Amino acid sequence: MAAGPGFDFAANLPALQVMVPLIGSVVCAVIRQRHLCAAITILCSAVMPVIAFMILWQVQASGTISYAMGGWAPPIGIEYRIDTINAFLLVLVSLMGAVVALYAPRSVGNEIRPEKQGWYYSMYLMCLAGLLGMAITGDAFNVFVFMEISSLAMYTLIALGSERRALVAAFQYLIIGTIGASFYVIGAGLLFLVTGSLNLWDIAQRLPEVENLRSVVAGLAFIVVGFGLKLAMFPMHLWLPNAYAFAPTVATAFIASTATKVAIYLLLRFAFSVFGVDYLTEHAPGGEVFLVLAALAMLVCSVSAIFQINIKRMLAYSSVAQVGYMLAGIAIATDIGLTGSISHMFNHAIVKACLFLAVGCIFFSTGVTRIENMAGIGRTMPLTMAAFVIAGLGLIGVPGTAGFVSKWYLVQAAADVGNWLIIAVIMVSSVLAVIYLGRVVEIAWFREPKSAVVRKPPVEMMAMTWVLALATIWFGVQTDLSAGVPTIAAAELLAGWAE
Amino acid sequence: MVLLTLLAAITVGIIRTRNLFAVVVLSGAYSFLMASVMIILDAVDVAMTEASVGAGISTVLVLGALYLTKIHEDPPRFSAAIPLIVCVATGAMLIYGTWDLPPFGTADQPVNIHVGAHYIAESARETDIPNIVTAVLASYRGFDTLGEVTVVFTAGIGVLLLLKRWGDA
Amino acid sequence: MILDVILRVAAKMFIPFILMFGLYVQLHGDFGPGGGFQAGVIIAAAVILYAIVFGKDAATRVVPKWAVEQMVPLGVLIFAGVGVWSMINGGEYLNYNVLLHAGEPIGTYDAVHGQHWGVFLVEIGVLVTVTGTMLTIFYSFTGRGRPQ
Amino acid sequence: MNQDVVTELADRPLLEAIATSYNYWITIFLMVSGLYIVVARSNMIKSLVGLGIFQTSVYLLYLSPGKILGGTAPILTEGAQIYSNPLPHVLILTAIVVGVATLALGLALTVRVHEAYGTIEEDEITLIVDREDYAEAGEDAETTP
Repeated sequence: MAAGPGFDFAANLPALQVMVPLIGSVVCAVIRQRHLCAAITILCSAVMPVIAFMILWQVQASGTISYAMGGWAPPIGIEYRIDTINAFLLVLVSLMGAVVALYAPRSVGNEIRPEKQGWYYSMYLMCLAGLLGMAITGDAFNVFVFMEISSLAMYTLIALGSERRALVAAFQYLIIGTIGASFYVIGAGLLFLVTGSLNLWDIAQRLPEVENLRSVVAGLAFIVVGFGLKLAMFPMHLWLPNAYAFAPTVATAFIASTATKVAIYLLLRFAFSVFGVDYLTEHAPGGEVFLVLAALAMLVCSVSAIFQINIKRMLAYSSVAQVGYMLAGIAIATDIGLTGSISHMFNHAIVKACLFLAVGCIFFSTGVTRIENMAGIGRTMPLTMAAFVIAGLGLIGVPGTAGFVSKWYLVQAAADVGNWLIIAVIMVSSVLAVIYLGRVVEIAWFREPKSAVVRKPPVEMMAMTWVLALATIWFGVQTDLSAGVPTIAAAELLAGWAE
Repeated sequence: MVLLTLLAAITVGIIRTRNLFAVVVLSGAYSFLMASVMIILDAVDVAMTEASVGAGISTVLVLGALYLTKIHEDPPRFSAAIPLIVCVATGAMLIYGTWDLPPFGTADQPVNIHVGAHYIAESARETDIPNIVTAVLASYRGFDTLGEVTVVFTAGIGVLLLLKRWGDA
Repeated sequence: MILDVILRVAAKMFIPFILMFGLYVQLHGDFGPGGGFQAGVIIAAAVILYAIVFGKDAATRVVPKWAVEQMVPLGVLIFAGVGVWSMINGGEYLNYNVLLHAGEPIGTYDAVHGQHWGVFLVEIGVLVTVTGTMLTIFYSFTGRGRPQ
Repeated sequence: MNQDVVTELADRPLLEAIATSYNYWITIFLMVSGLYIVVARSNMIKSLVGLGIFQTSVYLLYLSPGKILGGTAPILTEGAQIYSNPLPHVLILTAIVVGVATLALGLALTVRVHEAYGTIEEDEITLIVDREDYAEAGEDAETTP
């Protein structure tokens, strides 16, 4: 971009995408007045999807965007590099951020002390900024910095849950998260030592020269383990259920729908764009291991979900199982498999956020989080439970809902490579989902009401839950965004960056 | 080399000591040694930061936390087999990964000839700041530094949210 | 108490020098080792020393809590503001080259001075946030009180 | 780096490898010890100290290859010709700051956990939590906030 006078809005979109929530967060911390902070949060979060869609549109119209931070051309400076997949991720994260922010004010008012709310919103926006920063950047070290921004904000958000166990959950997440980040730094460091560059694109160009070095393999291993910890890859998922279960509703819904997705995106970015398919098949024979872990996640965590007494914990275990689906698609590593994974990231985000928001509505009205205490809720709060059921159907993958589309891609991909076992696992895991969700439905509808509805959930909370429930159906029918864009993204990923 | 060996010795001490106060003192000494190593590695800015942060602020913070909690560590209740396996696996991977890295102190390894060399050669012309570290930190990679300040901000607000007292609680 | 007196006098002598050293590290960061972060830590250390020797109440009279709490976001705001300014001037985010208009010809920028000013302002932002945060954390920990 | 150098490095004898890359060996030792403290010890403060050691050893991994024998600190001065690589220094400065930020938040959490549970041993807390779960399963009513 030529340094001419005057503000160029279209060209600066990538910077705005991250800086608007970041500055919004800082302004919140200055103001601290809770209503104003809520207003700022809603405003900033609502602008985000607009910017994200404009970026996606720019990418589709004119290809990859490269934005040089500070005006230093990469690889000298830090580059924001956006192609289809991370534009898609930006859309996903910012949409979720907006929906949850609109839902937030009264839920936060219910769960957080009034004096703390201003800062709480500040942390929420900072978490959003951090995740967007991770998704948009094209610089290995910048990924780390923004990962830490989002993580520190997340630890704080989780620790503010009302039960004392939230503190322990946050501490354990802090330890695991920091180890994960350090592993990533080690991996990125090894790549830096052999290529001399931190720019991901530049590393991809230089890796073929040094691809026989063991350091490169080790670097890949450390990066995979680092992100594996962050995205709760089975068996590194133990921090996740507690973190989700004891965080305040708003934090859970937002983190569950975005944080693991961004980590999966980064895994994709490193595996396919930086290293490339050829490298993976030649030097890193780990695909089968991945597939086994993914299958185990689907089975073990779905079974664990059945035995949970806390509904948020149940949904959290189901999240780990769903991560298994996405990893399975990545491990298959065909066009359709990747499309399925990326699409499942989007669909699962919508579905899971809807479920958590519905649970939040129930908690707001009755104070209940344990499943057995939800008896009769379907009769006293029919609208909320209806949304819960629609999203539940999406999670199971019933035809006509969003979940079906992406699972269909995954099954197709597995059939293409002739891996019938994985198809069986996907089926069994879906049946298990029927069981754990069915249990909730059974208790909610077919038992006598037990807990009194203290107050009706506010309009905006219901509205946002229903927006997501309707989105579950919408994206089950209209798949231009949820499957069309991922198809392009998958093709770009498989093509890789190395020339 | 001697310093590095001392570092290793202190780490062993930290593992074996149960008195947390002693652990803090040892980790302060560890930071000072690390800062000395960094000076030998020509990283003066980093050494200065490590000395003030690692030996200074961190020690004060941990002591503050110890004052609020307790200073003795209980012996572990569970066996350390799994952690040990994890650590050995990590170590093995690291040895594997660093085996074919170039020897210490050479100028022509990739890390020193690509972007790093550009900063040394061009920063005087492009930014006119003699301390290259400052030039890279504040200008070339200024956005990282913004991120770093934001991390500090986030931690500050996080600590406030967790520890500040309002009225009763 | 004699020890206490010695401590107080010594602290009073040292603190101005520590503050001066902090400023030196801040302003001299272009030429020697140091910069906003190190200076921030050093200045915070001076206040912490004051708090330890003269008591926390005395320290909060000199540097009140609300002030340090506002410093935390203020520094980031300065830093981010520099970036926004360069964006308004038509450059990329944090492009210091376009911070300052050169007099002649119209529409060009004084890149070298822009770099100097950019780095200077940014380092001040770092200083403010780091000092504020370190003191905030210190006050938070000491203000918590031992549980009964 | 060309292929000859690569194979040459990979094939060198063990002793020579230890001598020329002593920096990496210590780095690895520190890293593994730090990690061990974090995962094996149940005391929360000790875990955080271990985390600090783990992170600092990562700094060495970045810094030591940037040193050039005969070079000086990367501050432009008259008469100096060879400078050590400044880029790792910048990265590690950032990493140190991130590390201390994490430490501060972790300690704040530790203090709160101590206030809530009266202990900072994770083993003990696990026991308390299990007991709570067990007691909760027997109860009927749930407290409303």
